[in-house]
Amino acid sequence: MEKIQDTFDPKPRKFIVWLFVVSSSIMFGGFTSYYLVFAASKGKGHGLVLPDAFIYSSLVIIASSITLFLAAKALRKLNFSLQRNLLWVTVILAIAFGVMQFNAWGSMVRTGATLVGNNAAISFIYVVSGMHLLHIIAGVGLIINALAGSYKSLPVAKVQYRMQIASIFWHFIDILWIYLYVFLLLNR
Amino acid sequence: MSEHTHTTEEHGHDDHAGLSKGKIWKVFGILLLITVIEFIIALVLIPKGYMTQHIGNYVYIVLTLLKAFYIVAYFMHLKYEKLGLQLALTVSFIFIIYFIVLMLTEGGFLNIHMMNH
Amino acid sequence: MSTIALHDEHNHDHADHGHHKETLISKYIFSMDHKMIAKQFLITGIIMAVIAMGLSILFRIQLAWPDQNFPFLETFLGKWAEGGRIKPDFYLALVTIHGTIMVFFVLTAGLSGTFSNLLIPLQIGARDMASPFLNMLSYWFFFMACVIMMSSFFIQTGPASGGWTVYPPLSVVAKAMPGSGLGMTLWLVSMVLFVASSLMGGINYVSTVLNMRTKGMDLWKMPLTIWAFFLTAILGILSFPVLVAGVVLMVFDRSFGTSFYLSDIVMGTDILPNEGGSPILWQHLFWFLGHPEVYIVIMPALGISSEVISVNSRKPIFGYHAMVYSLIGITVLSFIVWGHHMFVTGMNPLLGGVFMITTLIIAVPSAVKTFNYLATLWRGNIRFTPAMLFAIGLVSFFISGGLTGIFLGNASLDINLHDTYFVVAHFHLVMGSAAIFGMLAGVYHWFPKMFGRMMNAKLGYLHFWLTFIAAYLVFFPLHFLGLDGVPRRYYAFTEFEFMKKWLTVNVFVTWAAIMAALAQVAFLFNFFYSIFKGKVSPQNPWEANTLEWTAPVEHLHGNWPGEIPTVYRWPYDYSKPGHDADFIPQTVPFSQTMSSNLPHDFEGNEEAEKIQQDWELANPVAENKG
Amino acid sequence: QDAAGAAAAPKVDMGEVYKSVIFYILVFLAVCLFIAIIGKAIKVYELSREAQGKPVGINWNRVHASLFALFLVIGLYGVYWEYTVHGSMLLPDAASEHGKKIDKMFNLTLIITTIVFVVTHILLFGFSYIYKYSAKRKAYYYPHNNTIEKIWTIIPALVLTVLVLMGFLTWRSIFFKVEDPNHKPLQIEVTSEQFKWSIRYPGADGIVGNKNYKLTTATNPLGIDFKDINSRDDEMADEMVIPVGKPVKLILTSKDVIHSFYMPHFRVQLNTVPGMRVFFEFTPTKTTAEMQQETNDPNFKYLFFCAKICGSGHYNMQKVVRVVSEAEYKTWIAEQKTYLNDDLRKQFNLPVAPAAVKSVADSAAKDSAAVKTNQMALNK
Ligand code: HEA
Ligand code: HEA
Ligand code: CUA
Ligand SMILES: [Cu+2]
Repeated sequence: MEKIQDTFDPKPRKFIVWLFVVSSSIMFGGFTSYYLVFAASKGKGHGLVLPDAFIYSSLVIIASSITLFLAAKALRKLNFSLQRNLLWVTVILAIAFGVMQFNAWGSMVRTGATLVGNNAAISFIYVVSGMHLLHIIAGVGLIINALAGSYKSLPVAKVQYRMQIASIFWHFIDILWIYLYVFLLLNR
Repeated sequence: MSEHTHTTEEHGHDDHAGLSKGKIWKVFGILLLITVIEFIIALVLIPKGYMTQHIGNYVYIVLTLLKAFYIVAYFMHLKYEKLGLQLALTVSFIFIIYFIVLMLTEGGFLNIHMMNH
Repeated sequence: MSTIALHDEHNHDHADHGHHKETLISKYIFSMDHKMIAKQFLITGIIMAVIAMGLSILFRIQLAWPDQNFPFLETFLGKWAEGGRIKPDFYLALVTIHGTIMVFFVLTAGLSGTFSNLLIPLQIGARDMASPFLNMLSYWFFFMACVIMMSSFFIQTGPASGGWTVYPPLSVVAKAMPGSGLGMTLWLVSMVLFVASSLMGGINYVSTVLNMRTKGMDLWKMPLTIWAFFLTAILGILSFPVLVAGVVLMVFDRSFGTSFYLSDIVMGTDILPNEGGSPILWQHLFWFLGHPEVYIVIMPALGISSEVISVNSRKPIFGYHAMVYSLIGITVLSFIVWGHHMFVTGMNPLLGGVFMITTLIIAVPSAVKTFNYLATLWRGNIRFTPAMLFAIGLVSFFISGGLTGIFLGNASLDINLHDTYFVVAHFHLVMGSAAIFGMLAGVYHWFPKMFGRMMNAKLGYLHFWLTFIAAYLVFFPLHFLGLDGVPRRYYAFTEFEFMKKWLTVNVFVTWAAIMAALAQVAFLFNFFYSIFKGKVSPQNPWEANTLEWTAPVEHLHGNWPGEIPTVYRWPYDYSKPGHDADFIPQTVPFSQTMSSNLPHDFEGNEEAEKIQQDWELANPVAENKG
Repeated sequence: QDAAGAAAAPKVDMGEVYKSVIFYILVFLAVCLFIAIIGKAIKVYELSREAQGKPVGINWNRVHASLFALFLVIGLYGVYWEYTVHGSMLLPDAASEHGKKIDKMFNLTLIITTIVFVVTHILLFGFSYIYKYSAKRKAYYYPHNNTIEKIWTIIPALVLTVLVLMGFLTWRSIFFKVEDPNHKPLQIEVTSEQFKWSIRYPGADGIVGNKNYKLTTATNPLGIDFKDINSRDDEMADEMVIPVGKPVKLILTSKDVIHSFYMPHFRVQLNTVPGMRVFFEFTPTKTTAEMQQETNDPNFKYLFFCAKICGSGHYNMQKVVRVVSEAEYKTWIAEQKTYLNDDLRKQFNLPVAPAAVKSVADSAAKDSAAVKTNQMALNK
């Protein structure tokens, strides 16, 4: 009975992340279907011109996806220092994204489109962007986890595994945000 | 255990078959053709009154679905994926359409029955 | 001591378990071993079941004797039963918490949590779950959810009392009833934790089933239990998040003053500012989860009973493929029928028609399952172990309750049946009885696997017969109340002349319920006594084929000492002609059972067929099998 | 589990309470003891059989098989008993046109399900009895039979198709009525609130006027908008009186939470939802007097009540419905007061003297408008 000790198999765990992505999408599916029925029942949606900050934050989050992609590429070439630097950039971009979301909320509040009001479609913008921001926080956690793995010089397989789950999740929330933004744009 | 169901295990090998250069161009041509037809409808048929806007909308939807099918099937490789995945994606796609139709009908109903001020 | 010996040499397939030292805490409390987590789920589930059952007895007492005082109620309910009579608000709280606990904590966490955790790794041949850590987290979230839910009994305004479906505005507007204050907040918090727990569990189960099966265990060799748990988990992953979406919006309505579900509300003369939302939207979001939820509740029970019936009839389950396809059919269909709870709630009647069609279609896969169970019993050699008794009970309840579902599924009949006791009777038969029986069958069947000891069979018999009879006595008559137009969630039937004739029935039902509850004492005693004092179990007490019985009785981290066994055949080769024993475990290769192999066993593998033919030519005796 | 308020219970004589509780516990313990003794006796019996080398004492498989057979017989009788005894205590036949269709549908479903119920249970318990364990027999290895499986997929599917089709037609005939402009239904608005109902009759113009919840005050509890001419002649009523044989269109709304307007004798139920107006149209076919004769109960009353959980008073939200002849209805409705009273007139800046009676042409125009809105509503 020989030790098969560390045949580290990341596949089932990566699959777990995918399943989480699925269930998360379903949750946002639930939100958007609420919105669809609500808007149809009113004959109109939120009726706002979305704040510009949302455009910038979308650009930022796309950029962060790109840096993360490059980081993964660097890791594949075993260039750890480049990977770390790119991950740090990603984290900074993520934080910038969060700041911009707050900014966007601020400018919405200034135009009078507040969270509490009798247009649930406007409240909805706050709720979905807020729930998305929670995902961003979780995503940053995963990136930091990948960073930590890289610094701790774990076995390469594990560093790569951490990197992979961070990537899966981060690209997902990137796409998710684009989806939400386009959805809100289209369903004015 | 009669119906021998190997669907889950086999078909792995033709995963990467197909999608030669020629095929790509062919699919691209089809997509282009559909787009051209759409443009013709939008720019010629409807303004000239050969087709009403109403029917036009339906034709659009059908053509777009067709396009989506080609894109998903060939460019996104679904045509070469396992049967299970194909089924799952098709079923979810049908479901999503079904749900959207349901939601819009329900929204329309609420629109009439809610007291709007 | 053999445990220790085995422990040292067993190998880890998974990482993150470098350290071995097991302290008391890491073994019994923050355990990451799926078997221990299963036990934790089971025992928590049983405790919650007992609590919820107690609640049901309390409100049954109120229903049976609405104008009688029971001073002892005041003794331990205090201000909620002043003068020994339960107050209307508290009655509703009891019903709400009873429903919530039973559906979510007992039959979702308790049933799926226990048996998915125990059986998925053991029956597919894996060392543990895909992520043992997530698995542990799943239990502790569930535990916290239970604690928070129970804590609402100790607050001033009492627990949530808007029904387990918590329809707004009742549950959102704090002024609408006392339970909609803090109690409802706790309910929502508990629910969020619970959903998180279910999702972590479900994701883990799906990933494990898809990725960690042992050699030879292809999908069509999995026992039906695994199929059921797998599809249940998928159902959960796809529907629970929608509830989260709904709950988040509800939290915003309650705590921040948004108007997602509220519009045009006047409490007395107090005009609320909310405008534009619709309570119907909550109902859609809730039932989009809520309906799949009822199948989340029944499918594991159906899986368990398939296994138990097959083992104890000493016969392969009839129509294995049909059983799987019908489970898949139920899974898929269950997403498109949620509106049958909303036929008369102000939903578009057009959709009512659509939902009626989809709802009644579900009866077809259910019919296939039912008839396949019957066909499995036919010409079997039935051993009535306690588990088998409960499985047969399940089939009976599932038929009875399912058939009443056919009435409700018919939108035009539902007009008069909606929210009456007919609905109560329906779902207690199919959920409160069938699913609970499935769970009990599972406990009796896999107790030896969980605790290494046997439960006392005779107490099991007593438990079964009392519960079986009492459950029918409780729930069958309730249909007739519903047909007479008696609504559910009524505190007392005394205000209506026409309901008074049902009071005697109510008394009868309550006595039957008390009998059912007391019968559970036999179970509880048996369960806890046997954990410590039961007869030590042999390795394969039921002579079953599935993989878990090839693992040693002693629990070890990693399940099997040495290599995980390879699987060669489906799990249902019972009483195969030509074989001397009446069962052939999945781990026995066909080469060892030449005398009993059938052509289709080889699934078109020509080489194997050839070998078999040669063997049969050489051993002509084997021909007279059949 | 609720020790919370236990302290606040001084009045009752606790001694008595404890005594009775202890008594019941003792009874229960005695029963347990009895069961334990029986259990031991069985065990001793079995052990002694074993010691004598005879086959094991009790053949439990046979016991359970017989019990199942017994359960089948007694159970089927019990079902029969329930159908006849409790079945005779149910609602009388439907008192509305669409209700008769529902009853027909119900009976069809009942027949089909009863047949399925009886047959499957005979098979289930019958097989359990016949095929109980025997050491001499081996079970029949029979893993599948595609033909049989197809048959029992297709037959239920066919039966259900019948049920679906008939149910669908019934449903459609209830909720998608084609309105006959010459036979306009009587509009009645019902508003629910915790825990009572308010009924509003349309008055002479046949239209119930607008409402706006923002207008709700103590004097105008329904928030009726009296700026709307149609509201001014709306009448209030303590009970719902409707003429037999004439279609009634209920307009259901709610002030606070969801309630359900449930009128079982007419097979009518629809939730009342705040912020929404929903409609249910039905035609009563039996007057209260006829029903009193039919049920042999001189006190018989039609009721409507609340079927959706709505708070502590949910169990007592009822109102009487009286179905009367056309003539009786006319005299009754003439006696009802309007919602608009002098206080409200002042509030809405209306002249305190009764408003001039509208011209005939005016009301006719209103009527056709009403028909139009109805149709729109029914179209979807
Ligand atoms: C385990 C849980 C469970 C299961 C399995 C089911 C199964 C079914 N349920 Fe039930 N249901 C609930 C739990 C469950 N239900 C709960 C909890 C509620 C109430 C929630 C609340 O409001 O609080 C509810 C409420 C409910 C309603 C809403 C009632 C109302 O509020 O007005 C409806 C309406 O359509 C319905 C229908 C059905 C149907 C058609 C099935 C079918 O799946 C049944 C299929 C099975 C069979 C039909 C029997 C076997 C088949 C045969 C023997 C074949 C031959 C049969 C024929 C040819 C007819 N259920
Ligand atoms: C699984 C679900 C379940 C179960 C088991 C039960 C069990 C019981 N239920 Fe309950 N009930 C619900 C789910 C359930 N109920 C729901 C969802 C509602 C709706 C709530 C709402 O309206 O919001 C409801 C409502 C409800 C009502 C309607 C109240 C009303 O509308 O006013 C009534 C009335 O009699 C009732 C009675 C009972 C009784 C007497 C029992 C039992 O006491 C019957 C006797 C006991 C048993 C048959 C065995 C129990 C088994 C164990 C304790 C062992 C557990 C074993 C393991 C964990 C291995 N229940
Ligand atoms: Cu009003 Cu229940
Ligand atoms: Cu349902």
